[in-house]
Amino acid sequence: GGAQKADVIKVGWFGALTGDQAVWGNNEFNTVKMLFEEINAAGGVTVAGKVYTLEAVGYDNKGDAQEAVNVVRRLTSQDKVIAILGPNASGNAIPIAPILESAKVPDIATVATNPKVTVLDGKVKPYNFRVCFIDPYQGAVAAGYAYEVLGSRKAAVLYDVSDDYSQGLRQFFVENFKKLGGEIVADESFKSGDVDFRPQLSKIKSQNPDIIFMPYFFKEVALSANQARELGMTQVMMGGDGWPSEQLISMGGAAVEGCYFVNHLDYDDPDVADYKARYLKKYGIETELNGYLVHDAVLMLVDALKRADKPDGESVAKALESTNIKGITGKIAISPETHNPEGKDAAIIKIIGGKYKFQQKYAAK
Amino acid sequence: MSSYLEGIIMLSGINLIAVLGLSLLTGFAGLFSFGHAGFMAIGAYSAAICTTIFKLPFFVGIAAAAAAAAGASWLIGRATLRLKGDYFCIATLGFGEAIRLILDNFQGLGGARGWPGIPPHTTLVNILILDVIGVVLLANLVRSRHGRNMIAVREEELAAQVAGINTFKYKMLALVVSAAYAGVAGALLGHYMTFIQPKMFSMVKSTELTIIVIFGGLGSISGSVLGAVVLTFLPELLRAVDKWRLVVYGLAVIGIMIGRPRGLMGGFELTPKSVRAHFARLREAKAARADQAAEEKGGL
Amino acid sequence: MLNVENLHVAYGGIRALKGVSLRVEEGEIVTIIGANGAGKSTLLNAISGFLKPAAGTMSFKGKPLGRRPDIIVRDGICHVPEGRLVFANLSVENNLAMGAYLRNDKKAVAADLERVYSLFPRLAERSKQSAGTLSGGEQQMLAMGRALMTDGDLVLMDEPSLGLAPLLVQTVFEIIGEIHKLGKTILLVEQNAFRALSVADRAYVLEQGRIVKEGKASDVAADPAVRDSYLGAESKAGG
Amino acid sequence: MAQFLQQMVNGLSIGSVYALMAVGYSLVYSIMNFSNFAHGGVIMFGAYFGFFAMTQLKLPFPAAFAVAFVGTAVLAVVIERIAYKPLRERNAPFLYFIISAMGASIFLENIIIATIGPTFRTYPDVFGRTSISLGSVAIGRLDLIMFVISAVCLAGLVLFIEKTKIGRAIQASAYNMKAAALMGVNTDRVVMIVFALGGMLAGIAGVFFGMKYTVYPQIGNITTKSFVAAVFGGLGSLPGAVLGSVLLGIIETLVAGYLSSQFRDLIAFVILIGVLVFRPTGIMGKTTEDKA
Amino acid sequence: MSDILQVRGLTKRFGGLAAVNEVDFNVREGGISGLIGPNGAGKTTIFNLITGVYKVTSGSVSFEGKDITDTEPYRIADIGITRTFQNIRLFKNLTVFDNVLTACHASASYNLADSLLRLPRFRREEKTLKEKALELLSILGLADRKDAIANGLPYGLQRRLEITRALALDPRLLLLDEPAAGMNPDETEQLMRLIGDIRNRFKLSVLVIEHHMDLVMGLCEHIVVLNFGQKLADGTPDAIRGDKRVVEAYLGGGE
Ligand SMILES: Nc1ncnc2c1ncn2[C@@H]1O[C@H](COP(=O)(O)OP(=O)(O)OP(=O)(O)O)[C@@H](O)[C@H]1O
Ligand SMILES: Nc1ncnc2c1ncn2[C@@H]1O[C@H](COP(=O)(O)OP(=O)(O)OP(=O)(O)O)[C@@H](O)[C@H]1O
Ligand SMILES: [Mg+2]
Ligand SMILES: [Mg+2]
Repeated sequence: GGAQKADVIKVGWFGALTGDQAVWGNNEFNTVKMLFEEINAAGGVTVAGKVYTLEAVGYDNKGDAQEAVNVVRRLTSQDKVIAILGPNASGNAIPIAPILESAKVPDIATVATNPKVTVLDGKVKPYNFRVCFIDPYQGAVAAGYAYEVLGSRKAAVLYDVSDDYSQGLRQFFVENFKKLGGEIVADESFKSGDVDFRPQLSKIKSQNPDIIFMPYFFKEVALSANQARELGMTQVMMGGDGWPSEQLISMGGAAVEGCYFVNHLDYDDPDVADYKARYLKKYGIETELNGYLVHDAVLMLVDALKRADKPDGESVAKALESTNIKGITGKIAISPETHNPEGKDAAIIKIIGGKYKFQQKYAAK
Repeated sequence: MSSYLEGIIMLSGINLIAVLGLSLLTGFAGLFSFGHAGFMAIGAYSAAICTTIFKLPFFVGIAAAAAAAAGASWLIGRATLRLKGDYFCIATLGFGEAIRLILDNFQGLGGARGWPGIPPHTTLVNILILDVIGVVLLANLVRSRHGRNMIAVREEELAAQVAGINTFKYKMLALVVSAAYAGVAGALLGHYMTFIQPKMFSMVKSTELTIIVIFGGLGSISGSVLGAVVLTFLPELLRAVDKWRLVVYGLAVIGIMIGRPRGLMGGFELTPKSVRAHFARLREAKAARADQAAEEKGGL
Repeated sequence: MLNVENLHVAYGGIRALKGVSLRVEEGEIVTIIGANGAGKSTLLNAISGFLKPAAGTMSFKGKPLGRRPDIIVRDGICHVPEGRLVFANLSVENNLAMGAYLRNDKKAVAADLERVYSLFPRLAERSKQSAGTLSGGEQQMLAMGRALMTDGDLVLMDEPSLGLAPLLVQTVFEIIGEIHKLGKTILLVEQNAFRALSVADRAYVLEQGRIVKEGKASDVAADPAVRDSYLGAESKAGG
Repeated sequence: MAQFLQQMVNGLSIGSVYALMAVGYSLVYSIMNFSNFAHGGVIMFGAYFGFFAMTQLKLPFPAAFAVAFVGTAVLAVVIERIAYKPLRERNAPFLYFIISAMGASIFLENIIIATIGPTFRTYPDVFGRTSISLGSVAIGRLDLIMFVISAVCLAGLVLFIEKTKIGRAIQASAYNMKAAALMGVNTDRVVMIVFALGGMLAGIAGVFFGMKYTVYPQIGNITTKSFVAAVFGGLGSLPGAVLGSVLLGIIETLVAGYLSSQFRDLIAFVILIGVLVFRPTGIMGKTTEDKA
Repeated sequence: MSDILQVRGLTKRFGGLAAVNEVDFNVREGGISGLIGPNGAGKTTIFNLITGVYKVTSGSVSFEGKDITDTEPYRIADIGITRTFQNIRLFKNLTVFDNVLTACHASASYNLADSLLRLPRFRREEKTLKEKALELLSILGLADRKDAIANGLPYGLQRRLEITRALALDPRLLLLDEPAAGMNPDETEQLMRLIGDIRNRFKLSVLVIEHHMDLVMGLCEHIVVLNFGQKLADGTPDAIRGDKRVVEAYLGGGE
């Protein structure tokens, strides 16, 4: 064979492969590996006229911030990656900024929704990007949909006080719901790792809200929904992008029937369905939400590579600033001021008959 | 030096300071704490307040961290030091979780979402300087009457009391000093990460510190040093095995406990004098064995 | 009945027994005397399986001695340890019941319990008290009583008179006599050498891990060297 | 009032989960005198054993239940042999046991993640999710069953320990292994029995936990709470472990329901310290003066 | 001669049991007194009450005229009373030297800063402490064992070490709980001489619990006899030996 061996571009990934966030980490890394294989099989990526194949270097950080710093130091100085995908937790994405900056390697966070991941004290961090929308936006969408579309006036909130994501969403939901004229009748919390929510739910029940906002991940959602139903509560429940998972349906069953959540994408979209099927075929398990987002992060990266002057971190970061593509999670147009995908519509999903049914795109005002 | 290697060395240096403190408490005074990450959290947040909000120099932040952690430990010690063994252990565990819960709820300092933008004051140099100071002070302490009194409390509390040692006072001293060390470590960690979040100071962190102390060898400062370095590097070396990493780590912990009766350096202190004495002992033991073998043969 | 040949035991580098040989015949009372740290307790602990000998052989009733303490007890050797080791968390009653752990005939056990209580009325008074709060002497009585309950053939006693009031020391030696009359063989370690030699048939003198003398108890008691270093004022006053 | 009654029911239900975990933990503590942090890992395995027995082997619930607790009994004994026995044989201080136990617990959790993955799994429905309503108070059916099972386990265990010969040997060995061996007790076997019993209780706890909530590798973490409960009730005392668990469950519930769910654990902790200050050995722990 | 220790109406109950019941006695300054009685009579309990290890149910203890009832154990040592234990309680894993050195702590006054920074005062006083520990060890004949681990010492030497440790605190009253237990008559005799020497050399008062009558009768100037928690008799050795009740309850007819 005379096929010339293409040069390799190393791309880092990190997230939790162990610890309680492991479900999401494994899903992301699997997706990255699958997409890279597909890209390489299709001939690789052309950067500045030269063809390269992609290689993923991934490490586990247990979801731990300190390990995130170690891993990023390793990826940048040891493995010499030109870009990093992940992590999914804001608390892991924030402390790596100074290292990215000194190594001049961009990072595209997946589900890190805290505004401070990319912007701090009004200044954008030059090497931090993300593919998801941010908490204030998601909180505003949820509050707006609950108040205006579902007509709820009295809302109760149950959130995870020790989780940054949950606390952030709660804050922006509460602020926006009040601004719209609604009332928060109960504002209860639990702590990561808790499995029993009946004390809080009983209290919520006694306040008789129209809707319960549950901004946390599907395991707790399923458990708390089941317990609420056991307590005889019939309220509509609503949540954020921590909800969608096949496991929510299998664990929550009837309890989550008729509930709503804010999502990044519409599952019935053909592109989404295609990726979903590929993943299931390759790994034998369903993908999670993180898979969709890291999928688009890969698209962002590949697009930036194609437009970059050189296959190095600095050029890729520059190209990323002018990203404007369509991913499976919607239109992704990165703003150079915030490094966030601006104007990304949120999708409202309702659970009907154990299926995720797209309701409408909803943009907060 | 690659930034990666430098990072790990810095982290082991930071861990070392916390471990030294815990080593005083557990290894020398015989008290077992599950809440040391709580003291680190207090240190990290106090130092960050000084440097980020009040724009004070770093060393002021470090001093404040030590003082705040020490103060908190004094309060908690007042309430719980009379408890024994596992009861004290539970109290410290509760304390660590309580600190975290307070910080989670305290939105002024970022709550659970964390506090970014802390100036990157921690450097390899200031870590190493503090490490050396930490080791020297601790070594001086344990080889003074104060340190000996702590050891006596660990060995036999009742006898210590009857020997005129105010056991409560010395347990308190050990707790306060060890909390101050943890506070300093917290301050360094915060200014190394430039970001602090209550999650970083979970019970897992506390148990990690305890594992290091015992892994290194109870009552041995050099053991703690070695333990901090080995156990900070070990997970990094295991990166290649991916998700099997913690499986191996768990096995390594069991392995050392059953394989090395007193931890890596248990009861042994690495000083020139001790090394010489150790070799002398080895020679003696060899001679004694030969002696015995000869006699057993003769007896048959 | 018991045969020990060339036994060596060491604690790490410290050699406590350096080639001890001894034998105990059925029905005898044999005593071992020796200074503090001579290795007497070490010898008994090795016989009852708590210490692994570095070298040497031991046999009991013609068969090699078992490996584990519980097997050795089953074979019929019971041990009243130095320092009593009563079960502090159990009541006196349950301590005695533990003594009969291996026995199944309830009647005989009940009869033995009666006998223990009549030998030590104090134990009967305190049968419900937890053993940890007994006075030192009471604990010693309990340890003896508990050993009687095991119904072994050979009783190893490690300083049974330790810490007992004079009156009780007397009682203890009477009890040793009674146990002996019940047909048990006794290997007795005592500091109170004078007393021990007066009840024993034969004696060994242990010095720094070696047997330096053995013989009939009365001969050993008469040995001037032994009188000098082990029998002290009592013998001088008595002799 | 209705809410109060409901909260008491909630508290009892949470308490009985803690209790089921705490009893096994406390049993091992009472004989080995160290906190067996691997207990949580064994509970987690119990949940998986039961789950796979039902879903993969398609066993009916009672058989799956048996598979789970026999499996965990064996697992607990194996852990003892590997991680503790060598320490026991050289009389290592209790700290070594604790660290070895932590190692084992890290191992158990991560071996699951590395082999069968971190996904959450849901038990097939056995007892039904509906609850029994008494007025406006809802009582979970599973809760009732769990409550009964915990009570039966505890009563059985107490009888076993107090009334049988082996039970007495267990107590004796708990105090002093050497002295117990002098009575002809095979202490190795006693330890094995204790770990097997502790493992069985862990298996039972695991299956119920899995049915009530869900099955995932971090189940073990929740045992921290039962550890707290056991200490609160008085370490080494089985009734204490149960009482402590139920009280902790109720306190947590009432704090969350009436004071502040944000500070639930903080307030529960303050109450706990308050109790320990007045009763330094927990509620049912023995408060004897150290005999000097 | 005045009394260094006065015990008045001392009572200790454990549940229903009065382990010590309304006991009165004095210990003479500079003398060696004995406390004897059958097993379980309450002797050790009295030591525990004097040294603050147990809380008194009722009654009082005064030392050199000052009331010290229910003082914390560590304060008792400061005040000038130290003791040994019936079940030896050494710092088992430390060397003989460190056992004694630890107990010398009260003879130094350097503070925490001095020790952390090794200031001159630390060096000076630490040197004196070490000299003091060595001196004590050689007086008590343990100097050649100073680097041995306490736990591995033979029983007799462990007892001796406990006494040395108690002496390191410069007590004015030394309480010994069965110091001769487990010693053979010869060793007991040596111990007797040692106790006498210590009393003379350190000018202290001694209260000793013993069951070895040779020791008690040969050494003590004054003896208190307890029985069932109550004082049975009190007097010189000869008086005690002749007391019918004591013979009956404790000494036994044969002696
Ligand atoms: N656990 C141990 N570790 C180290 N050395 C020990 C240990 N136990 C005993 N020894 C040493 O072994 C030797 C023999 O001790 P052993 O207890 O057998 O003596 P003994 O004759 O019973 O004395 P005693 O009259 O004091 O009971 C002593 O020198 C003692 O110091
Ligand atoms: N902590 C305690 N709890 C309950 N009872 C106790 C406690 N301490 C001692 N006793 C009881 O008090 C009585 C006196 O005990 P003490 O130890 O003072 O006896 P003693 O005179 O020293 O006897 P010995 O000569 O045997 O050591 C005994 O009956 C003992 O059982
Ligand atoms: Mg002995
Ligand atoms: Mg006594």
